[in-house]
Amino acid sequence: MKHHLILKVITKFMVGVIVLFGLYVQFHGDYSPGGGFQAGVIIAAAFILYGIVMGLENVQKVMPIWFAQKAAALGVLVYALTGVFSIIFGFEFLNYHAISPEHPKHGQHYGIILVELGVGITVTFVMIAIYYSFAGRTPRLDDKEW
Amino acid sequence: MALTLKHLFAVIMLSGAFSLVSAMLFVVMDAVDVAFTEAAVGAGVSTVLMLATMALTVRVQKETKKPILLPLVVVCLVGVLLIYGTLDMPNFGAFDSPAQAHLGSTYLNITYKDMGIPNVVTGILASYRGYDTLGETVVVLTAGLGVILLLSGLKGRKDKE
Amino acid sequence: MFYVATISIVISFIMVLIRLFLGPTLYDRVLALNAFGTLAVLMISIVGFLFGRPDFLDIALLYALLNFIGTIAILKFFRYKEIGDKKALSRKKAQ
Amino acid sequence: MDSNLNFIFGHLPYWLFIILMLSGLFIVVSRGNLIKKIVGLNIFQTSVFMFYISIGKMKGGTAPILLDKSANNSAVIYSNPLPHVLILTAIVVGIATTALGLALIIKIREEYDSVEEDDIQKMDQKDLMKYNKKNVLETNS
Repeated sequence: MKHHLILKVITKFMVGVIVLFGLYVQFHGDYSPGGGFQAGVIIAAAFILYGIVMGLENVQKVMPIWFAQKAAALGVLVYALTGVFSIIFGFEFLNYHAISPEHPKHGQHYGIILVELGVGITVTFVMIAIYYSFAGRTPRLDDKEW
Repeated sequence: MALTLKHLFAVIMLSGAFSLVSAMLFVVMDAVDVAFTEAAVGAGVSTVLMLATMALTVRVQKETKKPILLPLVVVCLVGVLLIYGTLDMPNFGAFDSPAQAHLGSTYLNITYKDMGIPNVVTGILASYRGYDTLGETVVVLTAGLGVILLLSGLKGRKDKE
Repeated sequence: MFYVATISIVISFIMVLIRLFLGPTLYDRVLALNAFGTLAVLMISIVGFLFGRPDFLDIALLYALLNFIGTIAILKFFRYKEIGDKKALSRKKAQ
Repeated sequence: MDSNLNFIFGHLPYWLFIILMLSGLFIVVSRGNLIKKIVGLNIFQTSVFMFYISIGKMKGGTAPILLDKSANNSAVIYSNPLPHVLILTAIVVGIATTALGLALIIKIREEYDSVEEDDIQKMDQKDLMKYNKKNVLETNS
Protein backbone atom coordinates (compact mmCIF):
# COMPACT_ATOMS: atom_id res chain seq x y z
CA MET A 1 0.00 0.00 0.00
CA LYS A 2 2.69 2.47 -0.98
CA HIS A 3 0.84 4.67 -3.44
CA HIS A 4 -2.50 5.27 -1.73
CA LEU A 5 -1.91 8.78 -0.42
CA ILE A 6 -5.54 9.66 0.30
CA LEU A 7 -6.12 6.47 2.27
CA LYS A 8 -3.00 7.08 4.32
CA VAL A 9 -3.85 10.67 5.21
CA ILE A 10 -7.45 9.79 6.08
CA THR A 11 -6.30 6.84 8.18
CA LYS A 12 -3.88 8.95 10.18
CA PHE A 13 -6.73 11.32 10.93
CA MET A 14 -9.35 8.66 11.65
CA VAL A 15 -7.29 6.49 14.00
CA GLY A 16 -7.16 9.27 16.56
CA VAL A 17 -10.87 9.93 16.26
CA ILE A 18 -11.76 6.25 16.63
CA VAL A 19 -9.56 5.83 19.71
CA LEU A 20 -11.09 8.97 21.22
CA PHE A 21 -14.57 7.63 20.57
CA GLY A 22 -13.55 4.33 22.13
CA LEU A 23 -12.40 6.10 25.28
CA TYR A 24 -15.69 8.03 25.39
CA VAL A 25 -17.62 4.77 25.16
CA GLN A 26 -15.43 3.25 27.86
CA PHE A 27 -15.78 5.99 30.46
CA HIS A 28 -19.23 7.31 29.61
CA GLY A 29 -20.73 3.83 29.60
CA ASP A 30 -22.60 4.45 32.85
CA TYR A 31 -24.71 7.22 31.32
CA SER A 32 -25.17 6.19 27.71
CA PRO A 33 -24.99 2.89 25.83
CA GLY A 34 -21.50 1.49 26.03
CA GLY A 35 -19.02 -0.16 28.33
CA GLY A 36 -15.84 -2.13 28.39
CA PHE A 37 -16.72 -4.78 25.84
CA GLN A 38 -17.74 -2.29 23.16
CA ALA A 39 -14.86 0.08 23.83
CA GLY A 40 -12.34 -2.74 23.57
CA VAL A 41 -13.58 -3.77 20.16
CA ILE A 42 -13.65 -0.16 18.93
CA ILE A 43 -10.08 0.63 20.02
CA ALA A 44 -8.87 -2.65 18.53
CA ALA A 45 -10.61 -1.71 15.27
CA ALA A 46 -8.54 1.48 15.16
CA PHE A 47 -5.32 -0.55 15.35
CA ILE A 48 -6.61 -2.99 12.75
CA LEU A 49 -7.35 -0.11 10.39
CA TYR A 50 -3.83 1.25 10.88
CA GLY A 51 -2.42 -2.22 10.26
CA ILE A 52 -4.38 -2.69 7.07
CA VAL A 53 -3.46 0.62 5.52
CA MET A 54 0.07 1.25 6.82
CA GLY A 55 1.29 -2.32 6.88
CA LEU A 56 1.83 -4.78 9.67
CA GLU A 57 5.42 -3.68 10.22
CA ASN A 58 4.43 -0.12 11.12
CA VAL A 59 1.58 -0.98 13.46
CA GLN A 60 3.88 -3.37 15.29
CA LYS A 61 6.25 -0.50 15.95
CA VAL A 62 3.42 1.26 17.79
CA MET A 63 2.06 -1.83 19.52
CA PRO A 64 4.61 -4.67 19.69
CA ILE A 65 3.37 -8.24 19.64
CA TRP A 66 4.78 -9.10 23.06
CA PHE A 67 3.05 -6.10 24.61
CA ALA A 68 -0.36 -6.97 23.14
CA GLN A 69 -0.06 -10.58 24.28
CA LYS A 70 0.96 -9.74 27.82
CA ALA A 71 -1.38 -6.80 28.32
CA ALA A 72 -4.35 -9.04 27.52
CA ALA A 73 -3.80 -10.78 30.82
CA LEU A 74 -3.45 -7.43 32.61
CA GLY A 75 -7.15 -6.66 32.21
CA VAL A 76 -8.26 -9.83 33.95
CA LEU A 77 -5.73 -9.00 36.67
CA VAL A 78 -7.29 -5.55 37.19
CA TYR A 79 -10.74 -7.13 37.40
CA ALA A 80 -9.72 -9.84 39.85
CA LEU A 81 -7.67 -7.47 42.02
CA THR A 82 -10.74 -5.28 42.42
CA GLY A 83 -12.42 -8.32 43.93
CA VAL A 84 -9.42 -9.19 46.10
CA PHE A 85 -9.28 -5.58 47.34
CA SER A 86 -12.74 -5.93 48.85
CA ILE A 87 -11.77 -9.24 50.48
CA ILE A 88 -8.81 -7.53 52.14
CA PHE A 89 -11.10 -4.91 53.69
CA GLY A 90 -13.45 -7.53 55.04
CA PHE A 91 -16.22 -7.56 52.42
CA GLU A 92 -17.28 -10.25 49.96
CA PHE A 93 -15.45 -10.81 46.67
CA LEU A 94 -16.39 -8.04 44.19
CA ASN A 95 -18.42 -6.13 46.77
CA TYR A 96 -17.61 -2.54 45.82
CA HIS A 97 -18.79 -1.09 49.09
CA ALA A 98 -15.24 -1.72 50.28
CA ILE A 99 -13.87 1.08 48.10
CA SER A 100 -15.57 3.79 50.14
CA PRO A 101 -17.52 2.27 53.04
CA GLU A 102 -19.10 5.55 54.21
CA HIS A 103 -20.50 6.29 50.72
CA PRO A 104 -21.65 2.94 49.32
CA LYS A 105 -23.04 4.66 46.22
CA HIS A 106 -19.69 6.20 45.31
CA GLY A 107 -17.96 2.91 46.05
CA GLN A 108 -20.25 1.13 43.60
CA HIS A 109 -19.57 3.78 40.96
CA TYR A 110 -15.79 3.56 41.31
CA GLY A 111 -15.96 -0.22 41.34
CA ILE A 112 -17.95 -0.29 38.12
CA ILE A 113 -15.48 2.03 36.41
CA LEU A 114 -12.52 -0.13 37.53
CA VAL A 115 -14.14 -3.37 36.43
CA GLU A 116 -15.14 -1.96 33.05
CA LEU A 117 -11.57 -0.75 32.61
CA GLY A 118 -10.32 -4.30 33.18
CA VAL A 119 -12.79 -5.70 30.67
CA GLY A 120 -11.86 -3.04 28.14
CA ILE A 121 -8.11 -3.72 28.44
CA THR A 122 -8.58 -7.46 28.00
CA VAL A 123 -10.89 -7.21 24.99
CA THR A 124 -8.71 -4.60 23.25
CA PHE A 125 -5.49 -6.54 23.49
CA VAL A 126 -7.04 -9.93 22.80
CA MET A 127 -8.55 -8.58 19.57
CA ILE A 128 -5.25 -6.96 18.56
CA ALA A 129 -3.35 -10.18 19.32
CA ILE A 130 -5.84 -12.21 17.28
CA TYR A 131 -5.43 -9.82 14.35
CA TYR A 132 -1.63 -10.08 14.58
CA SER A 133 -1.79 -13.87 14.62
CA PHE A 134 -3.98 -13.96 11.52
CA ALA A 135 -2.25 -11.26 9.52
CA GLY A 136 1.32 -12.14 10.41
CA ARG A 137 1.18 -15.53 8.79
CA THR A 138 2.45 -16.32 5.32
CA PRO A 139 0.29 -18.70 3.35
CA ARG A 140 2.41 -21.83 3.29
CA LEU A 141 0.52 -23.44 0.45
CA ASP A 142 -0.13 -21.79 -2.86
CA ASP A 143 -3.74 -21.52 -3.85
CA LYS A 144 -4.54 -23.01 -7.21
CA GLU A 145 -7.88 -21.29 -7.55
CA TRP A 146 -6.67 -17.74 -8.11
CA MET B 1 -28.12 -17.22 0.38
CA ALA B 2 -24.93 -18.51 1.75
CA LEU B 3 -26.23 -21.78 0.40
CA THR B 4 -25.98 -21.19 -3.31
CA LEU B 5 -23.08 -18.78 -3.68
CA LYS B 6 -19.83 -20.41 -4.66
CA HIS B 7 -17.65 -17.38 -4.20
CA LEU B 8 -16.68 -16.94 -0.58
CA PHE B 9 -16.14 -13.19 -1.02
CA ALA B 10 -19.84 -12.71 -1.54
CA VAL B 11 -20.66 -14.91 1.44
CA ILE B 12 -18.46 -12.81 3.72
CA MET B 13 -19.94 -9.57 2.44
CA LEU B 14 -23.46 -10.84 2.95
CA SER B 15 -22.64 -11.89 6.49
CA GLY B 16 -21.45 -8.32 7.09
CA ALA B 17 -24.79 -7.04 5.81
CA PHE B 18 -26.58 -9.55 8.06
CA SER B 19 -24.74 -8.18 11.06
CA LEU B 20 -25.88 -4.66 10.12
CA VAL B 21 -29.50 -5.76 9.84
CA SER B 22 -29.38 -7.58 13.16
CA ALA B 23 -27.91 -4.50 14.85
CA MET B 24 -30.84 -2.45 13.55
CA LEU B 25 -33.25 -5.08 14.80
CA PHE B 26 -31.67 -4.87 18.25
CA VAL B 27 -32.16 -1.09 18.22
CA VAL B 28 -35.82 -1.53 17.37
CA MET B 29 -36.20 -4.06 20.19
CA ASP B 30 -34.78 -1.55 22.73
CA ALA B 31 -31.50 -3.37 23.30
CA VAL B 32 -29.22 -0.40 22.66
CA ASP B 33 -26.15 -1.83 24.34
CA VAL B 34 -26.45 -5.08 22.42
CA ALA B 35 -26.82 -3.17 19.16
CA PHE B 36 -23.70 -1.21 20.06
CA THR B 37 -21.70 -4.39 20.59
CA GLU B 38 -23.00 -6.02 17.43
CA ALA B 39 -22.20 -2.88 15.44
CA ALA B 40 -18.65 -2.67 16.76
CA VAL B 41 -17.97 -6.36 16.21
CA GLY B 42 -19.67 -6.66 12.83
CA ALA B 43 -18.24 -3.50 11.32
CA GLY B 44 -14.76 -3.58 12.79
CA VAL B 45 -13.43 -7.03 13.44
CA SER B 46 -15.34 -9.96 12.02
CA THR B 47 -15.05 -9.06 8.31
CA VAL B 48 -11.29 -8.56 8.66
CA LEU B 49 -10.84 -11.91 10.43
CA MET B 50 -12.88 -13.77 7.80
CA LEU B 51 -10.87 -12.15 5.01
CA ALA B 52 -7.59 -13.03 6.72
CA THR B 53 -8.73 -16.64 6.94
CA MET B 54 -9.62 -16.60 3.27
CA ALA B 55 -6.18 -15.23 2.43
CA LEU B 56 -4.66 -18.27 4.11
CA THR B 57 -7.08 -20.88 2.74
CA VAL B 58 -9.27 -20.90 -0.37
CA ARG B 59 -11.52 -18.45 -2.18
CA VAL B 60 -13.95 -20.67 -4.02
CA GLN B 61 -16.08 -23.43 -2.67
CA LYS B 62 -15.82 -26.80 -4.37
CA GLU B 63 -18.87 -28.61 -5.64
CA THR B 64 -20.29 -30.73 -2.85
CA LYS B 65 -21.89 -34.04 -3.56
CA LYS B 66 -23.63 -34.22 -0.22
CA PRO B 67 -27.19 -35.51 -0.06
CA ILE B 68 -29.61 -32.71 0.65
CA LEU B 69 -32.68 -34.65 1.73
CA LEU B 70 -31.59 -35.90 5.13
CA PRO B 71 -30.41 -32.49 6.45
CA LEU B 72 -33.66 -30.97 5.20
CA VAL B 73 -35.74 -33.53 7.08
CA VAL B 74 -33.72 -33.07 10.27
CA VAL B 75 -33.96 -29.29 10.08
CA CYS B 76 -37.71 -29.38 9.46
CA LEU B 77 -38.19 -31.72 12.41
CA VAL B 78 -36.22 -29.41 14.71
CA GLY B 79 -38.23 -26.46 13.43
CA VAL B 80 -41.56 -28.12 14.11
CA LEU B 81 -40.46 -29.01 17.63
CA LEU B 82 -39.25 -25.48 18.35
CA ILE B 83 -42.43 -23.89 17.01
CA TYR B 84 -44.46 -26.32 19.11
CA GLY B 85 -42.44 -25.08 22.08
CA THR B 86 -43.36 -21.46 21.41
CA LEU B 87 -47.11 -22.12 21.41
CA ASP B 88 -47.25 -21.83 25.18
CA MET B 89 -45.32 -18.59 25.26
CA PRO B 90 -46.95 -15.22 25.94
CA ASN B 91 -47.33 -12.80 23.04
CA PHE B 92 -44.45 -10.71 21.79
CA GLY B 93 -44.11 -7.66 24.04
CA ALA B 94 -46.61 -8.86 26.65
CA PHE B 95 -46.56 -7.24 30.08
CA ASP B 96 -47.50 -10.31 32.11
CA SER B 97 -44.88 -12.71 30.81
CA PRO B 98 -42.86 -14.52 33.49
CA ALA B 99 -39.64 -13.11 32.11
CA GLN B 100 -40.68 -9.57 33.01
CA ALA B 101 -42.19 -10.32 36.37
CA HIS B 102 -39.48 -10.75 38.95
CA LEU B 103 -35.83 -10.00 38.38
CA GLY B 104 -35.90 -7.48 35.55
CA SER B 105 -38.26 -5.02 37.22
CA THR B 106 -36.44 -5.40 40.53
CA TYR B 107 -33.16 -4.44 38.88
CA LEU B 108 -34.84 -1.48 37.20
CA ASN B 109 -36.07 -0.23 40.57
CA ILE B 110 -32.99 -0.72 42.70
CA THR B 111 -30.11 0.12 40.35
CA TYR B 112 -30.34 3.89 40.66
CA LYS B 113 -30.82 3.70 44.42
CA ASP B 114 -27.77 1.46 44.86
CA MET B 115 -25.29 2.96 42.43
CA GLY B 116 -26.52 6.26 41.08
CA ILE B 117 -25.96 5.43 37.42
CA PRO B 118 -28.76 5.60 34.87
CA ASN B 119 -27.62 2.77 32.55
CA VAL B 120 -29.17 -0.28 34.17
CA VAL B 121 -27.40 -2.68 31.81
CA THR B 122 -23.96 -1.49 32.91
CA GLY B 123 -25.02 -1.70 36.54
CA ILE B 124 -26.15 -5.29 36.26
CA LEU B 125 -23.17 -6.26 34.11
CA ALA B 126 -20.48 -4.90 36.38
CA SER B 127 -21.98 -5.13 39.84
CA TYR B 128 -24.93 -7.46 40.33
CA ARG B 129 -23.56 -10.07 37.97
CA GLY B 130 -19.88 -9.32 38.46
CA TYR B 131 -18.86 -12.96 38.79
CA ASP B 132 -20.51 -13.73 35.48
CA THR B 133 -18.63 -10.96 33.71
CA LEU B 134 -15.33 -12.05 35.26
CA GLY B 135 -15.92 -15.50 33.79
CA GLU B 136 -16.77 -14.08 30.38
CA THR B 137 -13.61 -11.98 30.39
CA VAL B 138 -11.56 -15.06 31.19
CA VAL B 139 -13.27 -16.89 28.32
CA VAL B 140 -12.31 -14.12 25.90
CA LEU B 141 -8.72 -14.26 27.17
CA THR B 142 -8.65 -18.05 26.80
CA ALA B 143 -9.94 -17.90 23.23
CA GLY B 144 -7.28 -15.32 22.40
CA LEU B 145 -4.60 -17.55 23.92
CA GLY B 146 -5.88 -20.46 21.84
CA VAL B 147 -5.58 -18.43 18.64
CA ILE B 148 -2.08 -17.26 19.56
CA LEU B 149 -0.98 -20.83 20.31
CA LEU B 150 -2.51 -22.25 17.14
CA LEU B 151 -1.06 -19.68 14.77
CA SER B 152 2.28 -18.91 16.36
CA GLY B 153 4.32 -20.90 13.87
CA LEU B 154 4.58 -24.34 15.41
CA LYS B 155 5.60 -26.90 12.86
CA GLY B 156 2.97 -29.02 11.15
CA ARG B 157 3.08 -32.54 9.80
CA LYS B 158 4.33 -31.47 6.39
CA ASP B 159 7.40 -29.63 7.66
CA LYS B 160 8.69 -32.49 9.72
CA GLU B 161 8.96 -34.79 6.76
CA MET C 1 -42.35 13.16 8.44
CA PHE C 2 -40.09 10.62 10.14
CA TYR C 3 -42.34 7.82 8.93
CA VAL C 4 -41.96 8.91 5.33
CA ALA C 5 -38.19 8.96 5.76
CA THR C 6 -38.26 5.49 7.32
CA ILE C 7 -40.28 4.04 4.47
CA SER C 8 -38.03 5.54 1.82
CA ILE C 9 -34.97 4.20 3.60
CA VAL C 10 -36.49 0.74 3.76
CA ILE C 11 -37.18 0.85 0.02
CA SER C 12 -33.58 1.82 -0.70
CA PHE C 13 -32.46 -0.98 1.63
CA ILE C 14 -34.31 -3.47 -0.53
CA MET C 15 -32.81 -2.06 -3.72
CA VAL C 16 -29.28 -2.19 -2.29
CA LEU C 17 -29.86 -5.74 -1.09
CA ILE C 18 -30.87 -6.82 -4.60
CA ARG C 19 -27.61 -5.41 -5.93
CA LEU C 20 -25.72 -7.18 -3.13
CA PHE C 21 -27.26 -10.52 -4.03
CA LEU C 22 -27.08 -10.29 -7.81
CA GLY C 23 -24.05 -8.05 -8.25
CA PRO C 24 -22.18 -9.45 -11.23
CA THR C 25 -18.79 -8.06 -10.27
CA LEU C 26 -17.08 -7.58 -6.94
CA TYR C 27 -17.17 -3.80 -7.20
CA ASP C 28 -20.96 -3.79 -7.36
CA ARG C 29 -21.03 -5.75 -4.14
CA VAL C 30 -18.48 -3.55 -2.37
CA LEU C 31 -20.38 -0.44 -3.36
CA ALA C 32 -23.64 -2.00 -2.22
CA LEU C 33 -22.14 -2.96 1.14
CA ASN C 34 -20.88 0.58 1.65
CA ALA C 35 -24.26 2.05 0.74
CA PHE C 36 -25.86 -0.45 3.12
CA GLY C 37 -23.74 0.87 5.96
CA THR C 38 -24.61 4.48 5.14
CA LEU C 39 -28.30 3.61 5.07
CA ALA C 40 -27.93 1.86 8.42
CA VAL C 41 -26.50 5.07 9.89
CA LEU C 42 -29.52 7.01 8.63
CA MET C 43 -31.97 4.36 9.77
CA ILE C 44 -30.60 4.18 13.32
CA SER C 45 -30.63 7.95 13.74
CA ILE C 46 -34.21 8.18 12.49
CA VAL C 47 -35.34 5.33 14.74
CA GLY C 48 -33.71 7.11 17.68
CA PHE C 49 -35.73 10.26 17.05
CA LEU C 50 -38.86 8.23 16.38
CA PHE C 51 -38.60 6.64 19.82
CA GLY C 52 -37.74 9.96 21.46
CA ARG C 53 -34.29 8.81 22.59
CA PRO C 54 -31.72 10.93 20.74
CA ASP C 55 -28.87 9.27 22.62
CA PHE C 56 -29.17 6.41 20.14
CA LEU C 57 -27.07 8.62 17.88
CA ASP C 58 -23.99 7.04 19.49
CA ILE C 59 -24.61 3.85 17.53
CA ALA C 60 -25.00 5.77 14.27
CA LEU C 61 -21.74 7.58 15.03
CA LEU C 62 -20.03 4.25 15.65
CA TYR C 63 -21.17 2.93 12.28
CA ALA C 64 -20.06 6.10 10.54
CA LEU C 65 -16.61 5.66 12.10
CA LEU C 66 -16.13 1.94 11.57
CA ASN C 67 -18.05 1.10 8.41
CA PHE C 68 -15.24 1.82 5.97
CA ILE C 69 -12.76 -0.54 7.67
CA GLY C 70 -14.46 -3.57 6.16
CA THR C 71 -14.58 -1.94 2.73
CA ILE C 72 -10.88 -1.06 2.84
CA ALA C 73 -10.05 -4.59 4.00
CA ILE C 74 -12.02 -6.15 1.12
CA LEU C 75 -10.46 -3.88 -1.47
CA LYS C 76 -6.93 -4.38 -0.12
CA PHE C 77 -7.43 -8.11 -0.11
CA PHE C 78 -8.70 -8.04 -3.67
CA ARG C 79 -5.73 -6.01 -4.87
CA TYR C 80 -2.87 -7.54 -2.88
CA LYS C 81 -4.34 -10.95 -1.97
CA GLU C 82 -3.35 -10.64 1.68
CA ILE C 83 -4.25 -8.76 4.84
CA GLY C 84 -0.82 -8.42 6.46
CA ASP C 85 2.25 -7.49 4.46
CA LYS C 86 4.15 -10.71 4.83
CA LYS C 87 4.43 -11.47 1.13
CA ALA C 88 5.70 -7.98 0.37
CA LEU C 89 8.22 -8.25 3.19
CA SER C 90 9.62 -11.58 2.04
CA ARG C 91 9.85 -10.25 -1.51
CA LYS C 92 11.82 -7.27 -0.25
CA LYS C 93 14.20 -9.50 1.67
CA ALA C 94 14.75 -11.73 -1.34
CA GLN C 95 15.86 -8.85 -3.53
CA MET D 1 -61.28 -15.42 15.26
CA ASP D 2 -59.89 -12.20 16.59
CA SER D 3 -58.03 -13.99 19.35
CA ASN D 4 -56.58 -16.38 16.78
CA LEU D 5 -55.25 -13.49 14.75
CA ASN D 6 -53.88 -11.92 17.90
CA PHE D 7 -52.12 -15.18 18.75
CA ILE D 8 -50.55 -15.48 15.31
CA PHE D 9 -49.30 -11.91 15.23
CA GLY D 10 -48.04 -12.18 18.78
CA HIS D 11 -45.97 -15.24 17.94
CA LEU D 12 -44.82 -14.28 14.45
CA PRO D 13 -41.51 -12.72 15.62
CA TYR D 14 -40.55 -15.88 17.48
CA TRP D 15 -41.31 -18.00 14.42
CA LEU D 16 -39.28 -15.72 12.18
CA PHE D 17 -36.28 -16.05 14.49
CA ILE D 18 -36.73 -19.82 14.57
CA ILE D 19 -36.79 -19.98 10.77
CA LEU D 20 -33.61 -17.89 10.63
CA MET D 21 -32.02 -20.23 13.16
CA LEU D 22 -32.99 -23.25 11.08
CA SER D 23 -31.42 -21.76 7.97
CA GLY D 24 -28.20 -21.40 9.93
CA LEU D 25 -28.47 -24.98 11.10
CA PHE D 26 -29.11 -26.15 7.54
CA ILE D 27 -25.95 -24.42 6.32
CA VAL D 28 -23.94 -26.07 9.10
CA VAL D 29 -25.31 -29.54 8.35
CA SER D 30 -25.46 -29.60 4.59
CA ARG D 31 -22.44 -27.63 3.35
CA GLY D 32 -19.01 -29.19 3.21
CA ASN D 33 -16.91 -26.03 3.15
CA LEU D 34 -15.61 -25.25 6.62
CA ILE D 35 -15.64 -21.45 6.23
CA LYS D 36 -19.28 -21.64 5.19
CA LYS D 37 -19.96 -23.74 8.24
CA ILE D 38 -18.56 -20.97 10.42
CA VAL D 39 -20.76 -18.41 8.66
CA GLY D 40 -23.75 -20.68 9.27
CA LEU D 41 -22.84 -20.96 12.93
CA ASN D 42 -22.71 -17.17 13.10
CA ILE D 43 -26.21 -16.91 11.65
CA PHE D 44 -27.44 -19.51 14.14
CA GLN D 45 -25.83 -17.65 17.03
CA THR D 46 -27.20 -14.25 16.05
CA SER D 47 -30.72 -15.57 15.67
CA VAL D 48 -30.57 -17.10 19.14
CA PHE D 49 -29.49 -13.67 20.41
CA MET D 50 -32.48 -12.10 18.65
CA PHE D 51 -34.79 -14.62 20.28
CA TYR D 52 -33.43 -13.78 23.71
CA ILE D 53 -33.81 -10.05 23.15
CA SER D 54 -37.34 -10.49 21.83
CA ILE D 55 -38.35 -12.15 25.10
CA GLY D 56 -37.26 -9.07 27.04
CA LYS D 57 -39.10 -6.59 24.80
CA MET D 58 -42.15 -4.85 26.26
CA LYS D 59 -44.83 -3.21 24.18
CA GLY D 60 -44.43 0.57 24.37
CA GLY D 61 -41.26 0.15 26.37
CA THR D 62 -38.04 2.01 25.86
CA ALA D 63 -34.35 1.21 26.32
CA PRO D 64 -33.31 0.52 29.93
CA ILE D 65 -31.34 3.73 30.38
CA LEU D 66 -33.27 5.69 32.98
CA LEU D 67 -34.71 8.94 31.62
CA ASP D 68 -35.34 10.86 34.81
CA LYS D 69 -33.07 9.95 37.64
CA SER D 70 -35.66 9.24 40.33
CA ALA D 71 -36.15 5.55 41.00
CA ASN D 72 -39.29 3.41 40.57
CA ASN D 73 -41.55 5.82 38.76
CA SER D 74 -44.13 3.85 36.83
CA ALA D 75 -44.81 6.49 34.18
CA VAL D 76 -42.15 5.17 31.80
CA ILE D 77 -42.00 1.53 30.78
CA TYR D 78 -38.55 0.04 30.33
CA SER D 79 -37.77 -3.23 28.60
CA ASN D 80 -36.25 -6.04 30.62
CA PRO D 81 -32.51 -5.37 30.97
CA LEU D 82 -31.49 -8.88 31.99
CA PRO D 83 -31.40 -10.53 28.51
CA HIS D 84 -29.41 -7.54 27.24
CA VAL D 85 -26.70 -8.20 29.81
CA LEU D 86 -26.46 -11.88 28.94
CA ILE D 87 -26.33 -11.29 25.19
CA LEU D 88 -23.94 -8.34 25.36
CA THR D 89 -21.19 -10.51 26.79
CA ALA D 90 -22.13 -13.43 24.56
CA ILE D 91 -21.49 -11.44 21.37
CA VAL D 92 -17.90 -10.62 22.30
CA VAL D 93 -17.27 -14.18 23.46
CA GLY D 94 -18.84 -15.29 20.17
CA ILE D 95 -16.39 -13.32 18.03
CA ALA D 96 -13.46 -14.62 20.09
CA THR D 97 -14.56 -18.23 19.66
CA THR D 98 -15.22 -17.62 15.95
CA ALA D 99 -11.63 -16.46 15.64
CA LEU D 100 -10.56 -19.68 17.35
CA GLY D 101 -12.58 -21.71 14.83
CA LEU D 102 -11.03 -19.82 11.93
CA ALA D 103 -7.56 -20.48 13.33
CA LEU D 104 -8.40 -24.18 13.48
CA ILE D 105 -9.50 -24.03 9.84
CA ILE D 106 -6.15 -22.49 8.87
CA LYS D 107 -4.30 -25.31 10.63
CA ILE D 108 -6.53 -27.91 8.96
CA ARG D 109 -5.80 -26.39 5.58
CA GLU D 110 -2.06 -26.54 6.23
CA GLU D 111 -2.26 -30.17 7.29
CA TYR D 112 -4.65 -31.48 4.66
CA ASP D 113 -4.39 -28.94 1.83
CA SER D 114 -8.18 -28.66 1.74
CA VAL D 115 -11.06 -27.11 3.64
CA GLU D 116 -13.75 -29.41 2.24
CA GLU D 117 -15.15 -31.93 4.66
CA ASP D 118 -15.35 -34.73 2.05
CA ASP D 119 -11.67 -34.52 1.11
CA ILE D 120 -10.60 -34.45 4.74
CA GLN D 121 -12.63 -37.53 5.57
CA LYS D 122 -11.27 -39.38 2.56
CA MET D 123 -7.72 -38.56 3.60
CA ASP D 124 -8.39 -39.67 7.15
CA GLN D 125 -9.73 -42.99 5.94
CA LYS D 126 -6.70 -43.55 3.77
CA ASP D 127 -4.42 -42.83 6.73
CA LEU D 128 -6.39 -45.22 8.91
CA MET D 129 -6.17 -48.02 6.36
CA LYS D 130 -2.42 -47.52 6.00
CA TYR D 131 -2.01 -47.61 9.76
CA ASN D 132 -4.08 -50.78 10.07
CA LYS D 133 -2.13 -52.55 7.36
CA LYS D 134 1.14 -51.67 9.06
CA ASN D 135 -0.12 -52.98 12.38
CA VAL D 136 -1.28 -56.24 10.82
CA LEU D 137 2.11 -56.77 9.20
CA GLU D 138 3.91 -56.11 12.47
CA THR D 139 1.75 -58.52 14.46
CA ASN D 140 2.16 -61.22 11.77
CA SER D 141 5.92 -60.96 11.74
